[in-house]
Formats: sequence, C-alpha cells, structure tokens
Amino acid sequence: MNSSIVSLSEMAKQIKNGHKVVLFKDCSVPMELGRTLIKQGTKDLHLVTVPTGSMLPDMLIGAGCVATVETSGVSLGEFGLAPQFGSAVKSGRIKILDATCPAIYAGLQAAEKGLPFIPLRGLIGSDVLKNREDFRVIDNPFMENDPIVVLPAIAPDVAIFHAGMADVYGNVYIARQAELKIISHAATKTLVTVEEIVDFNILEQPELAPAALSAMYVDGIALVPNGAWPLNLPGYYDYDRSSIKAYAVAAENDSSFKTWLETQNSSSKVNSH
Amino acid sequence: MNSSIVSLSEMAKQIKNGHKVVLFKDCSVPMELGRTLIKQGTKDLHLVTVPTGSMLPDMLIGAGCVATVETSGVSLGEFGLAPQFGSAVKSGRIKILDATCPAIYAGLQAAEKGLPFIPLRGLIGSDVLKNREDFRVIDNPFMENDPIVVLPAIAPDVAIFHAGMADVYGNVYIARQAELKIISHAATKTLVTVEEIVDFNILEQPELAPAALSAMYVDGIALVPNGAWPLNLPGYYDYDRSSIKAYAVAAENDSSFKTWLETQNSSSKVNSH
Amino acid sequence: MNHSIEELLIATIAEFLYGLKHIAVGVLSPIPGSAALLAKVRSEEVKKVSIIGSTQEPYRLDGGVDLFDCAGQGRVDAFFLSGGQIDGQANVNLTGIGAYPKQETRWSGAFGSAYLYFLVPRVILFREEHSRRVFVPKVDFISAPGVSAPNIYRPGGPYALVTPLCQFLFDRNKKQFFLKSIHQGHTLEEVHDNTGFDFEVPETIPITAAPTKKTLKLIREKVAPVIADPYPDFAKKCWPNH
Amino acid sequence: MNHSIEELLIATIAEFLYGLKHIAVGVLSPIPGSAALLAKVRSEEVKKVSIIGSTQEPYRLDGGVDLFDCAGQGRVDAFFLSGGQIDGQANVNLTGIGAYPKQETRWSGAFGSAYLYFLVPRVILFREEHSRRVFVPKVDFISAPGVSAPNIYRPGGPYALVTPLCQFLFDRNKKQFFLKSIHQGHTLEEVHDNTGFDFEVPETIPITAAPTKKTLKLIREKVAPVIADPYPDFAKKCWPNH
Repeated sequence: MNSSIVSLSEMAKQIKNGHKVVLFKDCSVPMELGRTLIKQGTKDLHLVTVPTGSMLPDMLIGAGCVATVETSGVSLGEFGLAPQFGSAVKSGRIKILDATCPAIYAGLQAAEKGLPFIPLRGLIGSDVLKNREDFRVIDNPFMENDPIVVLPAIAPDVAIFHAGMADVYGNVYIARQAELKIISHAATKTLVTVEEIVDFNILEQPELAPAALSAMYVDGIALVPNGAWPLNLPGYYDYDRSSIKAYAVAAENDSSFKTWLETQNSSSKVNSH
Repeated sequence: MNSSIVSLSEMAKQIKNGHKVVLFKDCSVPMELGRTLIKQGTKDLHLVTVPTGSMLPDMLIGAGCVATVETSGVSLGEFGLAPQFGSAVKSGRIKILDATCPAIYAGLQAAEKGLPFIPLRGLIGSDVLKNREDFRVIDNPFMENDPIVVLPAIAPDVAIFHAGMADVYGNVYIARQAELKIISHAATKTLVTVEEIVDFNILEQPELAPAALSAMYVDGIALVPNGAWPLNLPGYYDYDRSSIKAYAVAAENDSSFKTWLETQNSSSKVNSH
Repeated sequence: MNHSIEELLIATIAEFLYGLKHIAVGVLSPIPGSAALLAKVRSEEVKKVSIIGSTQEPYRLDGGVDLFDCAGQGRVDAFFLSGGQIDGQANVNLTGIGAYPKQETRWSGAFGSAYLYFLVPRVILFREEHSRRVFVPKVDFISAPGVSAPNIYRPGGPYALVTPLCQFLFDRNKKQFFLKSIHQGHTLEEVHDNTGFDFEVPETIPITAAPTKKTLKLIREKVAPVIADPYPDFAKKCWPNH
Repeated sequence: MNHSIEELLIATIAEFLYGLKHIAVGVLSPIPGSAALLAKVRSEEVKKVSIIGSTQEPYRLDGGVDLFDCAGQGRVDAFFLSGGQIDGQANVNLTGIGAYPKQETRWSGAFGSAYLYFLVPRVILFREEHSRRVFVPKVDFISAPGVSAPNIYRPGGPYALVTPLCQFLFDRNKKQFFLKSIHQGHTLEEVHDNTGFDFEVPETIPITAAPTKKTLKLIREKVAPVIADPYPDFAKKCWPNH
C-alpha cells in the first residue's frame, strides 16, 4: 500500500497559488481536479499546455485562477475558439507565452533530462520567436552560418492528469499517452486522478508495464470516477458533447460564464451523471 | 501483408561495408544476424553500441567486420572483459570512440528529433571528452560562466535488433525495451529479426500498442527463431551460459577464436539447439 | 459525372500527394484528410496517412511527440496548414488580429506551424474561405513564415494553396504565388477581387481538371466511409446517400 | 555474532545510505546492491533501490535512459562506482592502462561514470582489491574526474571510498580522501603500504563498527534472499546455509 493515495481536496491543496502547472491536452484531462481548484480559489497559476489546451485552461482562465498561459494554442476544437482565453488575452488579464507544439515538448524533455536548454529547428522569422524573450538564437556549434533556436527547459512545479487506472503501490497506467511520462519526469510533483485503483502491481504485468508511470514519479493519486467529464477517456467513456457545447455557448460572455460556473460549483456532476 | 518480411540473408545484404550500425545491448541482440554478417564478409562497419556492448560487437570485431567502435564500454559482463575488443584496441586495428552511456542516448535522441546537436551535463575534465574531437564545450546561452558539453547527433545507417514478435503488417512488439524506438527513429533503416510473426495487427491490441514500433520505422523483418542465442530474450529463453563461457574462453586468443568462428560458420546452431 | 465542390477540392489536393510516402493531416481538416486518403488508395507509394489526434489505426501516430520527431527526421513528406490570414509571401497567421499581445481577435495559436512549415517538404495551404479578409497583403502576426533567408535550415515550406475558387503554386525562389488553375465557373476577376495580395498569372489560365469518374468512385466508395469516422458531420453533408 | 568481511562491507556502506530516497546500483555490484537493500529494509525514507539491468520489480528502471534522466532531474541520491584505477583526487579509470588509445590493457569503458559522477550527490567508490595497483598516485585515463572547477555544474561527486581494509571519506574542498576508520584486524601501516596516494589521517583512528546482531539478522534474512536473484553465486558463497 502506498501513502500517495489522497482525497481530491487534499490533492487540490498541494497546488499552490503561483505554481507552474503542466496539463496534457489529450484524453487525460483532470477536469474534476480543475473544478476543485476553482472552488478552492487557486490564483496566479502559470499553465503550460502540452502542447495545446482546450476546455480546462479556458475554464480556469475564466474563473480567475490563471496569471500566465504558456501554450501552442487554446481552442475548443470543433466547438470553436476558447472564448475565456480569447477575452483574457485581449484584455491583458493574462500574460501569454506563445510557443509552437514541438517547443513545448522539447522544453519539457530538456527538464526531463536535466538539461538547461535544448535546440529546435524552425521558428526563425516567426513572430512567435520575436515575442519570446526566453528563446535565443545561437550558432550551431557544429556548422558555420547555421543559426538555430535554443529553448530553456520547462520545469513545472506540478503535473496533473487523469488516467484510467492506478495501483495501490502508486504506479499509474497511462496507456498510449506516453507524453504523460515526459510531463511527470519534468515536473517536481505529479498528481493524478484515476477511474479505479487496483490491488495488483501494474509493473508486474508484462503487458501493462511498458505503459506504466512508476510510483517514483507519482506524488499523489486520487480516486475520481468520471474525473475527465465532460471530456473523454478512451476505454472508459466518450465526450459528453452536449455539455461541452453548453460550455462553449456559456463561455462566450462573462455573465453567462459566471452563471455556468455557479452551476458547476453548486453540484459536482461527476459522480451522478 | 507487408513487403518488409525478408529472409535473413536478404536482410544481411542490406547492411553494406562501411555502414554505421547501431546495436542495443539489452536482451534484443541479433546474434544470428551478426553471424550472417560474418559469413557474408561484411567489412568496415562503424558500430554504435547502445550504450554498451557485449558478445556481438566482440565477435564482429574479432571476425574483422569492424573499423570503428563508438561505445561507452564493451564487456562480457560476468564472463569478463571482451577479449577481441581489447586486443583490437591495443593493436590499433579498430578506431575507438569512447563515450559515456547518456551521451550515446543523447546523440541518438538528437537524431531522432532531427536536431544537429544536444547538450549534456558531465564529461568536462574527463579524458573521454578530451579524446572526442566531435564533442564541443560551449557556454550555456542562458547562464553566465556555465560551460556545457554539446554532442553531435548520432544518425546511423542501420539499426538492427532481435525481438519476440512482429506482425504481418510490419509492426514489431518491443516489450519494455523502449530504447529500441529511439534507435529506430534515429537510424535511416531498421532491420529486425524475430521469434514469431503473428497475423493480427499489434497496433490494434490496446495492451500491446504502447510497446509497439510502428511499421513506418521498420524496413525489414526476418523470422529467426532463437535469433538472440546464446544471449537471452525475456519471455522466450534465458542465457545459454555455457556457450557464452565457451566464447569468452575461445576469444582469449586469436587462434582459438578462429577455431570457434569456423565452428559457428560451418553449422548454425540457431534452429537446432 | 456530377461532383460537389468538396470532391473537386479533394481531387485537386490529392494531385500534390501521389507518390509521397507519408502524408500527415492536422485536426479539423476533413478535406485535406480526404485528399490524403484518396492519394493512399490511388498510389501504392503512399505508405502512411497520419491524422493528428486520431485514435484509430492505421491513422494514429505514436503520441504527440512522434509527429514532430518524424518531421525532424525527414519522414513526413506532406502536411497541411491553414490560417486566419495568409499573405502573398505565404506567411501564415493562426494567432490573431491586431497588435500583439492584446489582440482584438485572438485565435487559438501557432500550433505546430512554426516548426512543421520549415521541416515538411510539401506544405499545402488550404482555406475554404477565399476572401480579402483571409488573403491579406501582410499578416498581422507571423505564426509561421512562408520564406526564410538562405542560411536558415529549411528543407520544407509552402508548396501550393488551394481554395474554393482556384489553386496556386508557390515559387520559393520568387517568393510569390503563381496561379495554377481556376475552378470551373469562376473567373480571374473574381480571384483578383477576393485576394488581397499580388500573384503571378500565366498567359492562358487552365480550368482546374474535374475529378474523373474513377476518382469520384474512389472518393465515394473508399474515402467517404473512412473519413466518416473522425468527421461524421462532414461525411453526412457531402455524401448523404453513402 | 561472527560476521564475514562481505557482511562488514555491506553494513559499512549502508551507513552512507540511510534516509536517501533513491539509491541506484550498477551491474556486477553484489556488495553495494546488498548495502542498498539493507538501507531500504532499515530506513522507511528509502523509497526505491534501482539495480541497473535488473528485470525484476521493484528494482528495475523504466529502460536505460530512465536512470540518466532521473539523475539529471536530481532524483538519484546515491550511486556506486569502482575503477581499475582510482587516485587521490578520486579520479576514476574504467578505460584502461597505458597511452590512449592503443592501451596496453583495455578494460570495458567509462559506462555512465563520466555523467553520473557529476550528477549524483553521493557517489560511493567501492573496490574489493585494496592495492597500489588500484589506488594509484594518478590514473592513466580519467574516465570520470573526482573534482571539478567551481564553475562546472556538479551537484554530485565522490562521497566515500570503501575497501576490505578501511573506509575513507572524500573532502571535496580539500580534494582529498580522509581516513574514516580501519576495519578490525588491519593497521594504518597496511593501509599506507597498499595505497599509492596520500590521504589525511585523524589523530585517533577508529575501528570500523562491526555490524550489530540486528543488522546481521536483517542482512541474512531480508537482504540475502533478494540479492540471490541477480547474484546467485555471490549469495551462495556468502550465506551457504540460507
């Protein structure tokens, strides 16, 4: 048994005002943890979206939890632009650090490897580069007249995600979301909500072990069934399209967003829908 | 069905004199392909051992197939030093490019990402660095007075390894040897010998897919049961300790090594032991 | 045989893709996705079509890093980009309108464009709206530049631009679009009226070839059922009887 | 309670490991491996012992890159190195004897030493042969340096050196070994006779503490059965009755 199993509210308390929090975009989005952060009134987060973000960052921004967004793009996909993100950028309420997808991955991989920086092709001549004071252009040390961008490591305070299965030993099964290893290695702490906690050791199952995140990298696990709702979790549940659509509509203006938020706060949908 | 399924001898012919060939050390060693290379008289290989090597590079060096070894160490482990490697280094018959384990990984990961170079901590002050003209020390662009080593990408012509299972679509199951993805991504071509070829698509099995190397990276698959003998393959067979020991003894001097080699060449042990 | 505008666009884009080994398609791209699938069913050389974000074999990739690494290795031959604004130097703006950072209109962001536009040899620009709002003299924000100085490592870049009115090729030396053909029923005047940047025009302007009967059959029978998985609404709209 | 020299070395090394979260052990290291396991059974703070190359849970790592990345993240607290030669500045030679590259004797190579020696806070040097052949005034080849200039990023480095005769601590400021204790039955003269480099000697030299009854019980009952998996011959030799 592992002492890393905690309640959702205990987990949320480990995320402090001002923390740099890294979020993976794909089907591993800890929506219920996000709602809990809003309820507890977390402020001034620096979100890193890997590499892009959708409803979770938009909702956190709208609720006033966020000071900075480091991202390659925030959008609700087929449900349109991310309205709260858009209005926060426009008003200057949040600081935006625009990147490009592989730059986010590369920065996290640098932190994973303990490198202070990592090079990346592309970017030169873009306004993305022009507006990132923390990106540099150096000469390739191995070739004359070959400028190349170098990116600083991205070392978040906390990685958070939702997964299907953890075990009582603190290991988490991440299925095909291999990038969850990168973000967990890069972050100081990793907090995971899961659909189920099993008694057997995931690492001792030869077919599961290759897609397991070792307990060494996991600082907290909370049992939160439907914790990605209304987003999806492959093998467990699909998108709840009408709820996402309702969000997309509500988020279009601040007063309907506020109303939507109050509905969320007054009753968690997670264990009842 | 995939056209990448070939015979062992057709596969061996794709490895040309002078090729840079990358070998993974762990329980994925394509010993029978190595013996086939010796039989076909391949010359002047540049071996990259990931990150170290054992019997296969020693045997290839002894048989005269190798011009250069790029390695963090060659040894027969509990069976002692690698005798043919040692004598070839001493005589100057091969060029040695000494590295340290994470430098080999980092160089391959640079190639995997299409980066011309990658930084690495450590190494400064070592004679490993002093003797690698292709490693450089630069100033960390993000911090004053912080010298750091940069390594050129390692981009092999061919990656070769042995695995348990491939499918008829050209995908290979690599189990927990995640580094096999790195070497295959870094190499121009990847050639794989396997214990079995299955009819179902490995990528369509949710539990197998995370540990599968996609056919996109696989240029040839040959069915070679016991292809890692006398080394091991987890889930299939253990080390054949007496055969390795016999090799370690035979390799101690050139004449007994030659005798051993002739025995190997006269009859393949692979399908009969 | 009658065809829809979508079928014309699919067939037109596919012409740029035959013989390429690996074609990658971004999210929310049913027409480029269909074109890539058409290229695959028509061309044996096309070994892989990757649809970013797909969870279906054989279209998925091995996670998010895989696409970018694969492009870095030179293993992605074609990709598609769009833009809220695109200008005559093929600069693409996916970020927003107005003075950065507090833009009047903020779109999503650069996504992979600032990297893939440099690395993928054939980047096909595609936009379903052909207007002066989209095709501007100069983009407000360069999410990814169309051209680079000669010393910049850039094996990739813009190759063509396809719209509902016409198709352009991009000349990387002249740093300019070149009108390749106008679709049936449209005129050069219409193209000029709706394009905010200058482009080269050939002496005689071909009409875009209509998809052949065989091509249409392949689109309807082989492509439509596959693209219906990621894009059910698109497939229902285009091929209501299939 | 009687104890073997191996048990003394295991207990002595374990003293450096209590309270550390993650201890990693290289290949062919039964005594350091046993010491790490002893530290784990005695100390709740020790969360993970990684044995490089082990295919057994919970001792395996997630592949070969994992150890080095983990050390780069600052998540490996202790590691062990040995050397064909070790000198008084804690330089380690795993590469060979004679003029490089055509060395008279070529060993295997630097392995991870040229990296881990910089990154892991407590690197314990261990060698079962205490002789002037091993402990030289200056190594022929620096596979990994013991000390670095102050501007070199180096959170890690040599911490102690344990041999069958004695144990040293390494003083990173003075760049010198300091004799911590001599094992029962050995003398300072013997240590000097067999050590080719200078080291500091305290005024009174303690005798290395013998393992307590409780420690021996833990070694024999908890450590021996586990270390027997990767090292059956070692376990059989040390604990023939277990």
